Amino acid sequence: MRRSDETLAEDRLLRDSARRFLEERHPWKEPAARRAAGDPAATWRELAELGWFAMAVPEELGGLGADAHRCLLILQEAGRVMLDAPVMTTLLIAPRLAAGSDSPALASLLDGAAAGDVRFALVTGSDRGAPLRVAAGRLDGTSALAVGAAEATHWLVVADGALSCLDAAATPALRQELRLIDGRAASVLRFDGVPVPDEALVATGDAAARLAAEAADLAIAGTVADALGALAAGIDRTTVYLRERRQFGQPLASFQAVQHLMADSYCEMEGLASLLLWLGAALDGDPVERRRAAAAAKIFLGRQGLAAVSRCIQVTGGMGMAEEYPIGHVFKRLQTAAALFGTADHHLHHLAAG
Amino acid sequence: MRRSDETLAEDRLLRDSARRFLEERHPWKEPAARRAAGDPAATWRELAELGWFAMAVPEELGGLGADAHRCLLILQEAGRVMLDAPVMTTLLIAPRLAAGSDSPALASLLDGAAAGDVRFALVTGSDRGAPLRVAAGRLDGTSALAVGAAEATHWLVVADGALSCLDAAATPALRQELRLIDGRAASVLRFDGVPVPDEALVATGDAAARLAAEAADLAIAGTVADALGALAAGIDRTTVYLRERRQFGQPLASFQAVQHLMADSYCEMEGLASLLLWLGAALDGDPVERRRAAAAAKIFLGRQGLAAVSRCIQVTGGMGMAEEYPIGHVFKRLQTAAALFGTADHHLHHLAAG
Amino acid sequence: MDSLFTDDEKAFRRHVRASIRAMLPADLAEKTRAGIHLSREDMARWNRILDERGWAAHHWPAAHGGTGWTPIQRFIFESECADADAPPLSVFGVYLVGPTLYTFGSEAQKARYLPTIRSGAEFWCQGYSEADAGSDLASLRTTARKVDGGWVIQGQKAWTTEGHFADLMICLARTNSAVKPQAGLSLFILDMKAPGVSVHPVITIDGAHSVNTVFLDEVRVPDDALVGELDKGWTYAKFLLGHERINNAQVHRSRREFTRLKALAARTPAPGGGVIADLPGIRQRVAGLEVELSALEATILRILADQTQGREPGPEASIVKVIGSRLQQSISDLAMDVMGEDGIHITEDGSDPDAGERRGWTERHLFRRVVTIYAGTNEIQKTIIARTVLGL
Amino acid sequence: MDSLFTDDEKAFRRHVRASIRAMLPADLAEKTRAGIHLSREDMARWNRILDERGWAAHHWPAAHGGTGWTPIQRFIFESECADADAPPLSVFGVYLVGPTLYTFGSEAQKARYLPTIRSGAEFWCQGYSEADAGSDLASLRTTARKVDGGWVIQGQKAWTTEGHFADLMICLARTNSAVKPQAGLSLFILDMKAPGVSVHPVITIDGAHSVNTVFLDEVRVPDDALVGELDKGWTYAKFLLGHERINNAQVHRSRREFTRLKALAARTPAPGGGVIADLPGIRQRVAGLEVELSALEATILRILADQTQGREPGPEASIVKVIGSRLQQSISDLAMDVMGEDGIHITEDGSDPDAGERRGWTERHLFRRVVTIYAGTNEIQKTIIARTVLGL
Repeated sequence: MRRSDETLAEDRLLRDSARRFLEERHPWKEPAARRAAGDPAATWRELAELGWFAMAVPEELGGLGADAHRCLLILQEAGRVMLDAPVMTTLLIAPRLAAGSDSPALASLLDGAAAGDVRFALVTGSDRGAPLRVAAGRLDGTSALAVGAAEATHWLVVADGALSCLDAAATPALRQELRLIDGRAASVLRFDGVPVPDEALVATGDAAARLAAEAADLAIAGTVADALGALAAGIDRTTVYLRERRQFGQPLASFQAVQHLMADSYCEMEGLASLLLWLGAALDGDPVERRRAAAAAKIFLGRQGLAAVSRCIQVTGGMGMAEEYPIGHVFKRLQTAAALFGTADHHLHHLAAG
Repeated sequence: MRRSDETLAEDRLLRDSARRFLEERHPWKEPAARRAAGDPAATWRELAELGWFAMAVPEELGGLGADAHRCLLILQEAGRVMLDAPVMTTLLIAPRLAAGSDSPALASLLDGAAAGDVRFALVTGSDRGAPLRVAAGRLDGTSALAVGAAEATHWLVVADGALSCLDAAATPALRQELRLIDGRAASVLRFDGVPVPDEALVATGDAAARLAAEAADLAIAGTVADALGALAAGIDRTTVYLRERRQFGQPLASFQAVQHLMADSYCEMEGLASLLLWLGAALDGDPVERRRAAAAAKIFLGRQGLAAVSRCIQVTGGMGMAEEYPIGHVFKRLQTAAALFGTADHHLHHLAAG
Repeated sequence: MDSLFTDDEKAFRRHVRASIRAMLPADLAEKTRAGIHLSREDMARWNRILDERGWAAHHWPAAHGGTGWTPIQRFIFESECADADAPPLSVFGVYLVGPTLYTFGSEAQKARYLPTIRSGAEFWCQGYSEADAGSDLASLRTTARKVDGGWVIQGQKAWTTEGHFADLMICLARTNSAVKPQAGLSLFILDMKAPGVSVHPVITIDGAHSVNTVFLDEVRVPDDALVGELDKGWTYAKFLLGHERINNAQVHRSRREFTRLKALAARTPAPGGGVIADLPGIRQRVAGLEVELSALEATILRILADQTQGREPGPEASIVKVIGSRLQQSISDLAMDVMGEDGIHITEDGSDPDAGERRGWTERHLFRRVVTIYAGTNEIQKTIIARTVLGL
Repeated sequence: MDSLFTDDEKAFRRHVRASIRAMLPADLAEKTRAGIHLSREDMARWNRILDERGWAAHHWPAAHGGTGWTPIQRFIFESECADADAPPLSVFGVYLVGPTLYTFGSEAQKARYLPTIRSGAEFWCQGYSEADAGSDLASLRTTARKVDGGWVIQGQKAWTTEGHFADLMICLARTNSAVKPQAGLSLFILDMKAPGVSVHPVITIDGAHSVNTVFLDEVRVPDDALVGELDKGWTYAKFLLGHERINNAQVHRSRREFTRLKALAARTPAPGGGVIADLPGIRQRVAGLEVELSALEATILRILADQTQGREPGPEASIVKVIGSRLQQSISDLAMDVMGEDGIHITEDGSDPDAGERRGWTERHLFRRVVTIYAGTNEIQKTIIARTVLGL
């Protein structure tokens, strides 16, 4: 549903305050410097104090009941500064899945999450390895890249047969810890007959399948929002650079070829923003439309989004290539986003087969 | 095989004389004006007098024994002026198929072709309708677009089971006469149990299949050569226009955006020329390489070639849109070439499956 | 894209859909499907039918005889018209001249011209472009010389769409050559039947006649033919072109064509059996276009939602013009590849049962080269985006 | 593309292939497959092996210790080196400095430097680019001041590839500021161990160290460090960059990578079963790249055939640079899509049996953003094409 004027005004207030906070407290730094300087637990508490982890929690579960669009605005702001903290699952996915489930397994943790004590990570099955499967109370299989799983207190495990919420410290899993190219941490988890207690079951059967589909689309929405924020910041930084930097006796910004390359990038960013707007609205609606919107956004990100950020590197020349400047990191953030939760090829394949 | 310096010098002489002749006698005109003014039979005799239809005939059959590359140079020149006369089959295809056949059916007509009395048209099966098939001495099926079939004295019919050369006047076929968008005439022919006399058989069985494959690749080579010539002339005309025409107080040629669009077109034209060079050499070699080269050239034409000519229309604005100027006709000539003998999609599909 | 509409808007769509299906004569729908350049008579007929319903000037304010609909409602209406294969309304009268006149025209001009635009009784053409001033209106050469009781217009207009059957021209002419080029232009209403007006057809590469060169040889217009203030024509022209750009995204037409293209592919036999629509390469391209079309639709809805809140479209118009025009070309590019050999001849003898779905695609494809050129080339739009949005 | 080679050339290819396979140490081939930035030691080792065979300076004239091969023979040699996963030779010494010195250098310079370039005993780096003079060498700020018995060089060079292990730099510096910017430049040979030279690493977005910033703080070079004539550096630099552009098409590397990419796709499981290589969308992209790669190869062969007839490469170098660099990026783009999630983490713990074919792709993909930028950006190449070939 389209947003009312009043809602839009509130959106803007929220976005502006998030932007001010993040630019002041978590401005972009090289990932290594950021990791050296930061205290992830302190950052998480700060974000909790801002209310980030209560906002999507339904009012009847004690939260602020914000809709998906509003959560995506926050995630865009996190993307702008390329925040390391893996907030997407706790901010967006867990509260919405809890709302769609009859079980208290997830709902009972939302208060703790809102307070900053519980941190969720989404654990989905790898398309390529052994599938994640819950049968007879046991979990088997290998996960896809689970961003933030090492930092999380709880894993929201999307498996065939069941959606469960496992206490990370108490769950015996073979963990492969990886560093993503955008600097964030991710894990691949292998489960070999891990017991899933009844009280950890969020949903089973058809309800689990329904929530799994929702989780996939929510993850895409959050990932695209983050990437869009990063891209917007990248285009901003690029234009600043182009206005300052001179070549052949004039500002780079004055070359028509450069102008047109950046105009193309801008058009692509706008297209991505529009598809995310659609997806944000569709998250509250019919699953068929939601699926189409998620696929469209992910395909557009992997094609036009990557093209847009590539041009930013092209026109900034060496600056975009150097690790110490942000443009290259924007590229890596988008490249990461393009690969998580299904590549453009993957989604296009399904859309084409559909 | 790569060409020697001496051969290249001869090539240039031949090309230059063809260009001079065509620019003087058959400069580009609007198709309607050209049709009104021209006498196709006289044109054909003129071209025969130039030796065009003897050049590819093997020396042992009384011709000049020119290789494929040289024939393609002539076809490029024909493309430059967008010649209406459908010379490809008589100039390139018939002599080469005759050389590959044991039967006199085709070879016996080459003298007449060299003199301008015999005009061939290639008739191939439609991929979509009933296939052309010769069985028990009878021809059935529907042809693809056969360019120049109405003007031809003989049809070179590529059918399953046999390659035959039929006297057009004596062959009962249901003819659908069409006007191609580039102004040339083409026919769709339907054969219902048309008798194929033994003396019309060029090849049967395996030999027919081998020659059919060769005919397909020759047709692609000739079509790409024609299109490349048209594209080169189109780019030439476009740059002349850009240097003359002023906008916002300066020549269009001075805008960087326009320069870069045309540089892209030029790169694409060069790529197409390179693939045609390969194909020209491959026509004299191994059929597997020949097939790959033909597919590559046709795919490149349908993608990069069309992109290149589209940009010519774009930068010449209204001039490219008007029927009275040549740029739009170059576009139509390439669009026609892209559709004849299999689209880029079609060849890509086979290459991908290969 | 249902979730971007309110329940009221969905109800409005159902209402509009039913009404249009009831009002639209079948022969007009059939002609629209088949052709690209409709006759004046066909366009006028549909215009009249809509006007009777009060929907002809659907995007005008109610005060000027429009519907007073919100931008989203107009979007829905246009989308339903396209879906039903309703003939397009004349771009110049309803979309361009009308808004220019009710915004800048005198009361007398509004009273005289708005009703006949709405009813389709009078057709307009645009007199901006010249052979040496296509995208660059500042180098316009047509002049208007003040004489007693009016003006004398002298010059030559190029690319005048529908000029051969228009009744009136909205004509940009130089009234002051002492100031900088864009400052000395004024906008006039010119009767196409006035002495000195001669219209010469220009055949475009689709073989059709829809555009013209119009010679204006000492054409006299009265004082009240001037629109708005003297020497302010540049401002009005920019206003009008802004409207033209959004319109030129042609998103509804693209959506409708895309649907038809899928139907065409599903009916076209593929080499080696099956249909073209099932070839993997075609499937991928169709899916890719679906995504791009969705992006365009969502972008336009974003802009319209902003307009609903009172923000006028600025450089967003350039964005949708660039994206929309490229998409129009991509759709017909794919159609050409779907049709293959069947797409490169124009004459049909009617014997082919599939010709119905194929009809018109080739002509549209050829004529469509123009959509990235007219209304300010895409290169000019990119410069606008770079300068006004990106500050480059 | 066999039909574009003579029988002699085909025999030459077989000979070269067998020789390289015999000469190339397996560990070097393995390292080349895995990495992107090789160590000096690795490059030197292969250089030495080739030099013993007389093939290190394979594209130099025989008079300077080269092979005297035709351009086509060089093409074949380079293609076979790439196919065998031989380490690339240091671009700067063999490809750029060598030709510059044997063309413009003094006899003493040739005698001193050419042998160690051939043997790989000394490594060179390029001292052209500066922070404010990347593609625009005319705005170079490094100066060389004449002093008794030599010159004092002062300035700062940017993007100096391999500067951290090079022995020598070929350095462009301003020797005359009274003339127009490109006229007052000269070319010097500079010892990287000289006092005043300091090298600062620049980490690129692939996380690796291959380029540097080099500070030249009052670095003294002798009179005979000047290459060719004073103030003629611009001419020499253009000569050198022309060579660089053809080389930067990297066609052999692209062909080799393309082969490896197909192998990777054929081994990578697809979602839902089968392998990625069999997905229709991937197949189409692979086939499309094959066509583009063939076009590039054929174009380079055309240029080389022209060279064989004595024509020097002109703007064709710009064409292959543009096409070749884009193709390099398209190949690694596709590799990223083939790898999916496996392509976005860099650290490998070795437990994955498939890592072998995957190794290095991500780093190459990231570093490869540079190929459309360096050696004159593709935009600059397009301007060259437009001006020199098309006369725009």
